[in-house]
Amino acid sequence: MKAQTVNDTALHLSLEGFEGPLDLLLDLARAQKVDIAKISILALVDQYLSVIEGARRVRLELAADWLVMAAWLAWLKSRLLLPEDPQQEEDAEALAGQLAERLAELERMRAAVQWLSRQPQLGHEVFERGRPESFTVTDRSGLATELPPLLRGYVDALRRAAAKRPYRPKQRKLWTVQDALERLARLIGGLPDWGDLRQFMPEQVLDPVERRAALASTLVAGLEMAKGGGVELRQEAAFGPILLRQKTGKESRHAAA
Amino acid sequence: MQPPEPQDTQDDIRVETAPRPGEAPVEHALRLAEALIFAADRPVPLERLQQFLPAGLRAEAVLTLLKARYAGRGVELAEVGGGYAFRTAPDLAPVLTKVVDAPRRLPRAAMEALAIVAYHQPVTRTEIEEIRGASLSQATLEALLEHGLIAPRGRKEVPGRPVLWGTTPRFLDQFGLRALTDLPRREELLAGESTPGLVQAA
Amino acid sequence: MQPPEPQDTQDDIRVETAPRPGEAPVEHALRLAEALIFAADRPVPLERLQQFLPAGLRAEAVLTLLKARYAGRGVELAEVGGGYAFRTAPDLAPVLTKVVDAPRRLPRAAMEALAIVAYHQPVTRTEIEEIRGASLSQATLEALLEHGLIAPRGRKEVPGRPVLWGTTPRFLDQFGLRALTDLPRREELLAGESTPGLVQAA
Repeated sequence: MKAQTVNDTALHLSLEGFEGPLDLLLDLARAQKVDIAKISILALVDQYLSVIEGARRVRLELAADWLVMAAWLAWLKSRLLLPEDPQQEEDAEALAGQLAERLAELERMRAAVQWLSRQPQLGHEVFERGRPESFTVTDRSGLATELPPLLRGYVDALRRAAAKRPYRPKQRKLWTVQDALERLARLIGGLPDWGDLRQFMPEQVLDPVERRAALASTLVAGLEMAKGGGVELRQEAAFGPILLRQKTGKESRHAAA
Repeated sequence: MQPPEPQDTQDDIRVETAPRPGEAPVEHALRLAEALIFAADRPVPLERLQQFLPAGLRAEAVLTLLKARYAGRGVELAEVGGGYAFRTAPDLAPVLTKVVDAPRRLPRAAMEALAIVAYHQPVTRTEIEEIRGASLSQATLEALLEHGLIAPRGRKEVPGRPVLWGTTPRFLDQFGLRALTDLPRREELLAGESTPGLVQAA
Repeated sequence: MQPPEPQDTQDDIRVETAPRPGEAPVEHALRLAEALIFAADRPVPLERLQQFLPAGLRAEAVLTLLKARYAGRGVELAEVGGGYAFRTAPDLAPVLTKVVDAPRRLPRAAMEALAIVAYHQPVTRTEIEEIRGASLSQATLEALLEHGLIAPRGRKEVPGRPVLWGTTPRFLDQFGLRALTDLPRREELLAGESTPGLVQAA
């Protein structure tokens, strides 16, 4: 690709194939001397500039980095040749030294590539085992358990079950008139005298609503029995206790409402 | 890393390498067979090896020698699935086997059923279903049994005499409990909840 | 059944097997090392082998013996980045490349970038470009990454915090190096290089 003959008099050098100014400079330097450390920067500058000039004659547009390098090298050359004072000459020499060192480092890296390329490379000169064996066994028999998920599961289950059940109001067990009649008939015989109607209510009923219902049923049952003449009822005052006793013979026959 | 063997395109190409200076042809063939079988990503058929051997050498003979050379070693030459491959000596494989524990988790249904058994034991399957408000699959029950987390605790004296289930010592062990009383009480779990159904369910 | 333990169960456990009847302990260790390294899909570190050996046996000694046993064979024991691995003998490559598809070789720009990373690591992309005097294409960088030859090594604490690149153990393995110190020293790369004093002949 690099069709070039580096010659001080006639340079037929194409920029094609060079990866940038440094690449070209290195190629020019290599042609100069075997030892990159001993190259002549001035000669190198001249060669570079003439290559660039030649290239510009063929092709007007050149990538900026080629021209930047050319301008910098021209400036460096002028400083090296015609220093205005000794301090400037020193600076120019330092810059030239840096350029030489950059070229030397690029050359070293190229040598490293050569060295690496000579190494037997895996997949090219040497091969690894094509079918490695795996001795890793995954044991999935164990059980990962923690308490929180267990408890959460329980609460979730209960909650979900609760959500599924339709809401039913608590069923009231109401003391019917029939219940009260039976209870009154059974208890009244054992009562010697007036007794409070509330005495005849079932003891096990504690709910206030159910108690009121039982009281009403017992009153209705009492009235019912009074109508048949079995008992008599009396109430001394409005909202006072309602009293009740078994009717005996022809005695008083007033009943409270 | 290696792309598939370009088998078909090269079956008819003979490539030979020369023995190194001072190397007997048989020794060279042995080395070649060894490297070829080592580097191949699948068992190497006899014919494939034969392709690379000089005309006078039979692949069978080379492989018999190679097999003998590896006999009793940590790696052995084995004939498998239509070809030859190196294989770790059977007595060493268990030593080299590395076991990586990857414990499973119980599925949600199993976890819920287990929790209900823990809190309501002894309990029948039907009772578990009533409490969960969902049916309990046989597989779920069997998973709990298989892991030794629940066990039968007699039968309930009702028609059909269903099995009663309870948790096992292994259950306590698995969940890091010393006793069932280490479990939080139901009221603690449901603190602040007054869903009427919950009271009934309990 | 074991309680959950999501870790490798053997990394810190010494596993030993008894030699087979009539087998010397060293012979047994050799077989083990052979099997372990043969089976592995990457170089086996010394410490990994040591885990499998009885207390009295040093892995280095076993490997030296094993290396001697495989010397000159079709498959050889190589010390590469990260440990020990079996590799085919380089002289057999012409045959093996017919059987095993070789990955494409790295282009020049990628090799240069790789060499620069190897010698200047940790190094930023810009620094690589400065040394090469040319820009580094994204494709080149990605090719190196894809081959697992380079890896990020933190960021440089300068504006923009560019990624720093370094080589991987795979790089060493790829080029048959035990360590980066196996590379020629920078000063040795240029034959006859003396102290870089510039001779400035006009």
